[in-house]
Amino acid sequence: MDGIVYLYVFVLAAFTGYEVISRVPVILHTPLMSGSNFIHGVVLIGAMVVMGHADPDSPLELAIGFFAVLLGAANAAGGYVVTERMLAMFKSGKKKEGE
Amino acid sequence: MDGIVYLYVFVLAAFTGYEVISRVPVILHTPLMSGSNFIHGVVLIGAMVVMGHADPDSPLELAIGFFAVLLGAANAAGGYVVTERMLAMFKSGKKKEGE
Amino acid sequence: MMTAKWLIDLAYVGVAVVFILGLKAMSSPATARKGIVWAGWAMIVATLVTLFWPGMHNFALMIVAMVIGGSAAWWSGKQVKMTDMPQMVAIYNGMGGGAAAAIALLEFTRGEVHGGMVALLAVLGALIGSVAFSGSCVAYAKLQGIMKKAYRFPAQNQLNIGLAAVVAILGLAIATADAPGMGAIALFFVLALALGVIVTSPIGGADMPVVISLLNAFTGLAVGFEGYVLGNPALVVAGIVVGASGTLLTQLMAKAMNRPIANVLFTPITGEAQGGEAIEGSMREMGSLDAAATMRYASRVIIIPGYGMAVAGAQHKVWEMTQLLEEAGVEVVFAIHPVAGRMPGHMNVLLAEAGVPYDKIFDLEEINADFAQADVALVIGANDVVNPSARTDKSSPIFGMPILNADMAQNVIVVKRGKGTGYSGIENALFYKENCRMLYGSAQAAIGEVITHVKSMED
Amino acid sequence: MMTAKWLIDLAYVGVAVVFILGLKAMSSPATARKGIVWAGWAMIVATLVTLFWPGMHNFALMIVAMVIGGSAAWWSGKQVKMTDMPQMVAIYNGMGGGAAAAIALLEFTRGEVHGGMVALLAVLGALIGSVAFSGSCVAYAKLQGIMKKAYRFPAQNQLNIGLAAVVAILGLAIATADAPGMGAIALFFVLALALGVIVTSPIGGADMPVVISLLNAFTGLAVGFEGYVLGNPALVVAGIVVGASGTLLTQLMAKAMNRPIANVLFTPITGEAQGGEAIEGSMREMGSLDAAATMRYASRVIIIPGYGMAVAGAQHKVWEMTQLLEEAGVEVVFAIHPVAGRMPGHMNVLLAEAGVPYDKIFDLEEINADFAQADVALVIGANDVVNPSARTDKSSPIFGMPILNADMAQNVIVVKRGKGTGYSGIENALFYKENCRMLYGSAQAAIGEVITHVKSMED
Ligand SMILES: NC(=O)c1ccc[n+]([C@@H]2O[C@H](COP(=O)([O-])OP(=O)(O)OC[C@H]3O[C@@H](n4cnc5c(N)ncnc54)[C@H](OP(=O)(O)O)[C@@H]3O)[C@@H](O)[C@H]2O)c1
Ligand SMILES: NC(=O)c1ccc[n+]([C@@H]2O[C@H](COP(=O)([O-])OP(=O)(O)OC[C@H]3O[C@@H](n4cnc5c(N)ncnc54)[C@H](OP(=O)(O)O)[C@@H]3O)[C@@H](O)[C@H]2O)c1
Repeated sequence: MDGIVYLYVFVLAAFTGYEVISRVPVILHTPLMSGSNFIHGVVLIGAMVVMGHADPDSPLELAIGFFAVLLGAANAAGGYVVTERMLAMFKSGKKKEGE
Repeated sequence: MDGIVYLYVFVLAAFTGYEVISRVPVILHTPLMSGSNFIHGVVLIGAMVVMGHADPDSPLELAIGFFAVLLGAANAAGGYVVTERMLAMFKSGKKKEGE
Repeated sequence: MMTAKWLIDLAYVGVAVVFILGLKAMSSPATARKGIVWAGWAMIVATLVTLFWPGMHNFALMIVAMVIGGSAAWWSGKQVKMTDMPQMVAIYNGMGGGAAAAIALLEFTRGEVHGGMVALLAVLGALIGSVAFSGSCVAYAKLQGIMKKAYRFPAQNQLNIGLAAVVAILGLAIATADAPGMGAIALFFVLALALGVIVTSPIGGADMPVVISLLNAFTGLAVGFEGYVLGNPALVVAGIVVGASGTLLTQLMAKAMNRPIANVLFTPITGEAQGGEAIEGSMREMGSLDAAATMRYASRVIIIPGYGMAVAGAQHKVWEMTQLLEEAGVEVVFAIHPVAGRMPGHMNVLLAEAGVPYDKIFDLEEINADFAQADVALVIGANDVVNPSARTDKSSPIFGMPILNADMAQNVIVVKRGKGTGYSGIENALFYKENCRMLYGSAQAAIGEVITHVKSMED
Repeated sequence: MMTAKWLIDLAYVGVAVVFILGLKAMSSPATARKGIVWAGWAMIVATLVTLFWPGMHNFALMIVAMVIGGSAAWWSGKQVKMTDMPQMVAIYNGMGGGAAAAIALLEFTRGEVHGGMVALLAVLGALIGSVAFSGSCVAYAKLQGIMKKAYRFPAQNQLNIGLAAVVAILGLAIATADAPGMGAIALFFVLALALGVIVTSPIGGADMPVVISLLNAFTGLAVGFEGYVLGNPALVVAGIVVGASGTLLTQLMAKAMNRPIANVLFTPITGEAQGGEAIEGSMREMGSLDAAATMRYASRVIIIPGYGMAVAGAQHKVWEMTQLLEEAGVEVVFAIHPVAGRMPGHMNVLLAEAGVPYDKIFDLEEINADFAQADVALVIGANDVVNPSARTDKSSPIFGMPILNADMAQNVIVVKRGKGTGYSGIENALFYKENCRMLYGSAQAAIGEVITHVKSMED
């Protein structure tokens, strides 16, 4: 039963992603690409959970977990920084003209 | 755990409903109202399941189940007919002009 | 048998997807009909696979119920006149709410729900579904003219809130009880039904479309909650999608009418005029011959239909006149205000029924700039939606509502029966303007005369 | 401790909602920045509450990993030049894919997944994540200039398909095995990584943005699948939303480039010219003084930036020139082709960086009708996007791609270094037209000269 509910989550999430993105203008496609890149950086929390349950006495498990958390954190932090930098550059001319 | 997954289904479904409807032009609001009315006619399948599990020896349970199925079927059938009738009337002038 | 259940679950996923795609297809008149047809097939599939749900019995009775309910609704849906659509939608919607409530009642009767989230949502769904059921019946009765008066208790709002509180507390008790007694359950349902009745009774017929839309959203929520109780995510998805979209639709309608939802529910319009500045000057009449000539020799006419055209059922005559004028070389288009008539998209449905192609129909934003270039603005049974007071008179109840700029046309011709006010009950400054002439008569008759005269002018 | 878990789950729901709203806010430049900031806060909340997940240890090492990974990425993200954005996005994306793959690897190592849907999705996520990881590294290396050549094996496509089949079969074996051996698991990951490398290696740098977008969608899917394995619906929602939106974005890009995704992956552009009719006539040169005068005394100039402006980093100079011309009373606007440059929205980002307000920037549909009224169309380092062969020459590889109608302007001035072709490697008929003049030079230098001359003309 649980599996089926997850299937609904999959389907609805896919639909939501599709709907949200189909409204984004071309001008924002690059920031959008890096923004959605940032969103999947939430893999970090998954990495934290598996690392948190790794056997503290197994160097192999710890190493893989460490690697996962490191990569996840890099995905999240890097995705955020570049997206924010790009979007900060988009300004409307309205204010400028008022100067 | 199951409850939480259902919460995601709730949230995503609400989001989907909102997104889908926010694109419908005013001209179609009445058919949309009756169309979404039709969609919740799927309550019929819920009614069928509860009636199917009602105790065949309990007239009360059977009566309530009967009532639920009857109403659900009416919702679905009626919603469909009026929506389809309304939408069938919307025609583009393009074809007409070609005549 | 377990395999069958999995297949059914999968089929339901497909059904839910098709429902969403069907609703999505309704975002354009070109695809809308396809959308409802898909959704219809999905509903049939859902019904058929449900027959294979493991461990079911009572099939004979079930099928009898389906046939009776389905065919009665089908037949009445085929018969109903376009102008009676709102009450028909109301009654079907009420049935959905009733079904959701009945599901909850049966589950409680069988003692299948107790404690936790499941019981809470079962009760909530039952409450909302019952209110939607009885409220929709009242809405139907009002619009159908069965229930003519708006019944108001003294201290109506306090009564509503009090009853709602009682029902809520009783519901909470049932949801948390280990084995709720049948007496409490029965009382709960009766009070919930009563709540639906007393909340909707004082609301005037004109506010009803908003209420129907709200009750539609309610039924969606009730279905969604019962879907959770039954562990059926397809019901959850369909119900919540409708709940969300219905809520949005209700808001859009209320906004377009310039009337917050809270006002619709708690301070119904009573019928007395409500302020607005007095207007000086007089209305000028015009005969149907003059009206016909003015339009026949114009180059651009914009028609603004309103509620009066709907009650008169004059849309076919209007389209006949339009075609005559077009044959004579006049450019004729329709301007539709978002809240013209008594339900959203009301005018569009009626004009579509008469056969007016939808690319001749423009909405407020598209056409408002064009009135200045029009020779004639022909207002047929519309009033509030062309009232210029909305632009200037702060004391007017419709102040701030965007209106169609009929007054900017060269000539304005207004077809109505007399000096009756519109839905908001206020005077209309447009009718007193220099460039405005009144063509008195019921829309059907008045336009009929115009048609005769236009025909006689053909050379 | 069970209570804590419920609170964490609820917080995750909120995080997922904020992520979606954040993406939604990106549909307009006015709200986009707010959107990413919200999403950033949601990410912080998600990270913090996860520290309270019941039964976790290894915190010290975990925080070290977070600090190293996070701060390195933060620092490099702050440093990177705007023109190097695509490879930076690629590498961050690869890391997400790597994290998803590592999660799967750890779960397999600990023997926590076996059989059924969970194992299948764990393997699928591992495969997709690994491909995204190694593929993104290749994309980074290419765009960064570390890996210069496009490596092609003989029978490349067969090799790709063969390796993919081997990995898939191995994966299926692991997913269905009761206790898969570590050897098989290790081999699976190595082959999956190799697959990512050999699929992306032959693809040219110019096709890379499409590949990056596709790999971004891949990572999303991988994260979503691992989310299911971990029983974490927030990961599922975020991952699948990105998977779907990334897929759509990839399609939009491929379509705008007139190059089906399959072609990008399986028949990479090799660099040789690919057909197209020969063009007769000659190009006419123009000096920077003439160019300056033509624009200074024009009343309407439309600037078309392209890839050449990006590599030259000339956007600041272009904006300086624009402001000078505007002070002199010339109306200057920018026309952006959807695939100008090498990534979607590339030109918009660069112009935004230089400070050009986005209401001076128009896209193809908005502006194409205006070229006929323009005195000057100034093409800066653009080529394919103004090639009129796309309209007429069926043999051209860009036939059918909508182009900017620069050729319809009174005068066309083209800034480029020489006779180099654009991305598609074909001749451009525009450069041979009667009304077209070439201003040779690197964009930065050429526009710099124009600025000097315009300044000297000021009176
Ligand atoms: N669309 C919606 O969703 C919705 C829902 C609820 C309420 N409303 C409200 O309804 C109003 C709609 O405005 P509207 O301009 O369409 O209509 P209106 O303001 O209600 O005016 C209708 C006019 O039609 C005339 N009329 C009535 N019967 C007629 C007949 N047989 N032949 C010719 N004329 C006739 C009436 O004048 P005589 O009596 O002199 O003939 C009346 O002035 C707005 O105030 C809106 O807020 C709309
Ligand atoms: N936007 C995307 O998402 C994307 C992704 C992948 C591929 N593409 C493809 O990329 C192409 C984009 O078209 P485009 O018109 O922007 O560019 P283009 O067709 O690639 O042409 C660029 C031109 O810039 C000139 N140039 C190079 N360096 C220069 C410099 N330093 N100063 C001045 N000029 C310079 C080159 O000529 P010289 O060598 O003579 O200077 C070349 O003709 C399309 O074919 C598109 O399909 C786009």
